[in-house]
Amino acid sequence: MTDIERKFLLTVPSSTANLALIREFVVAVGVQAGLGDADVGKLELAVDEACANVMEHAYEHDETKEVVVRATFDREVLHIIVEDTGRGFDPSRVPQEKLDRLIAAKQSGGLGMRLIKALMDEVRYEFIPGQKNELHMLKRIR
Amino acid sequence: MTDIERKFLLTVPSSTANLALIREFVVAVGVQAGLGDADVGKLELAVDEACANVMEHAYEHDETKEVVVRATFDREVLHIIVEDTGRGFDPSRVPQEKLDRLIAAKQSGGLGMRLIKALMDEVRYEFIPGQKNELHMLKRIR
Amino acid sequence: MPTPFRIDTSRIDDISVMVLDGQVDAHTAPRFEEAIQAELTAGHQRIIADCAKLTYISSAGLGVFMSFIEEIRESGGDIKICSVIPKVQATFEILGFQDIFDIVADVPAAVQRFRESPVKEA
Amino acid sequence: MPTPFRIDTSRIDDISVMVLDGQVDAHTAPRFEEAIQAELTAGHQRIIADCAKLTYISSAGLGVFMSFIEEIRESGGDIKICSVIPKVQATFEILGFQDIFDIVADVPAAVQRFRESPVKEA
Ligand SMILES: Nc1ncnc2c1ncn2[C@@H]1O[C@H](COP(=O)(O)OP(=O)(O)O)[C@@H](O)[C@H]1O
Ligand SMILES: Nc1ncnc2c1ncn2[C@@H]1O[C@H](COP(=O)(O)OP(=O)(O)O)[C@@H](O)[C@H]1O
Repeated sequence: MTDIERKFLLTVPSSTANLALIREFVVAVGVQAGLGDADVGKLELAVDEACANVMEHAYEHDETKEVVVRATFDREVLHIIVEDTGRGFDPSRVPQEKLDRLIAAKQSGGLGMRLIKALMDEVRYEFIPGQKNELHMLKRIR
Repeated sequence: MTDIERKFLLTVPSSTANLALIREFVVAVGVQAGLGDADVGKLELAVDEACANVMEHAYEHDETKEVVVRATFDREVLHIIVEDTGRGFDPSRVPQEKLDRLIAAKQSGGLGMRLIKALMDEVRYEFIPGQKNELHMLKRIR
Repeated sequence: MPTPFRIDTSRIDDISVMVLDGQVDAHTAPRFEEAIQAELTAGHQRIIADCAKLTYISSAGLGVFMSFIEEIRESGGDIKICSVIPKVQATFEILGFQDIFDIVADVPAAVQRFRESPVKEA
Repeated sequence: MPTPFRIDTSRIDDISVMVLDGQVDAHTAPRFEEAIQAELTAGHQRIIADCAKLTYISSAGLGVFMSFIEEIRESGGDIKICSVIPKVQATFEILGFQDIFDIVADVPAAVQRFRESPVKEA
């Protein structure tokens, strides 16, 4: 592998039917980037969670909208951006309840953002009002 | 499925290592479009051939270049466009030798374009000099 | 392709054994939810989730386990999870599922667990 | 993922049996080509391509069969193709492969064919 940056892009309609394809896409990119099996699995789950959130929360299952996943890597780091043009949100205000509290409150949600943070090495959300929102996720290679 | 057009886009570096991902992409789109197994197989092969040609002939294995595959479908038709920004070519000048002639001439090439035409319902090549080249392929659904 | 997923439910005595086959994501989790709901509606509160063929689970699937567990335990039943492949186990562990759920080696162990401790002890 | 593909070559008497496993596309065809070349270099002109596990082939792989067949037949050998799955068979048929190549049911049939007609008759 040379030091040139590799770029991949996938755009699909905002339907959960496309999550399997999104996972195949990031797995293919992760393997090519040189991630080990465990890290490929983490990447797969984090990107799935990010895209499922866009479909559910940003677009509220409006299948005419599009989910955009960008991936670039060089020797050192794999960078994923999940883009949406929905209403945006403030991730710092998403409560991080403990599992037993969630269960007691009969809430099943709130796991996605927690997983993403636990799975990736860096996570950053850019909210560009009226334009687009980007969830940036980094995974270091080795 | 509603009558709204569904749009999918995949961009990958021009490396044959990405052909497997391209095939997974078109297979996923074909299944969602409602194609039967045999037609999904035809689509998979036609798009693989088109992209392999771009990698080999348009970009001569320059992995810094990008191959773009666009797919849209409605109820009736699946439309695939494979884009490159390479030198372009005149498909009418690609000789269509019979298999035994090719073998006698010790040529293994020239099969890709023939397969694409046999596999898809309509094939059209747009050469836009200095800008981009597009191979349009149509598959009717049922 | 739409996510490949199927559930087959069978019974060992009064225990429902649900074989999860394929991937549970936001697309297929509703089918998993319906399958558990169907067991509860039929009065079956003892459920084994056989995960030997479960190759992937996202938070949508984890949320299904979580949303039912209280109700099931309150009525004296439980969900025992078994035969988890390492990849899925890794996901369970990130969220601390092993503190909440009884996760055991295989179906016989899960049956045994129902005999010995019907509800997971804290 | 890079295309999954492997070849295992074994021998039945003087016949090389090449098991093609996975997908042959422009990425993996060079490995297929090298494997055939290695047999020829070692003096083995009788080759069975066992396609039972070949799930996909594109023109790059078809071209490998075509580029060697003349040379092999001129030296008294042949490539017999066997155990082709319907999807791959469909690709062969579009190009008329069955007119050029001996395509038979399975490895025993391919061995038998080498005994009866070492080179395909026109
Ligand atoms: N892309 C997004 N656009 C808008 N809101 C979002 C987005 N992603 C997450 N959120 C908000 O953050 C909350 C927490 O998300 P998450 O942790 O994934 O749990 P869940 O999706 O199960 O609610 C969501 O309920 C939603 O309000
Ligand atoms: N995207 C492309 N850009 C430039 N030339 C192309 C392209 N696709 C095909 N060609 C030309 O058409 C010829 C025939 O292509 P094809 O039938 O696929 O056979 P092969 O690729 O084996 O030569 C190629 O050799 C090449 O000269």
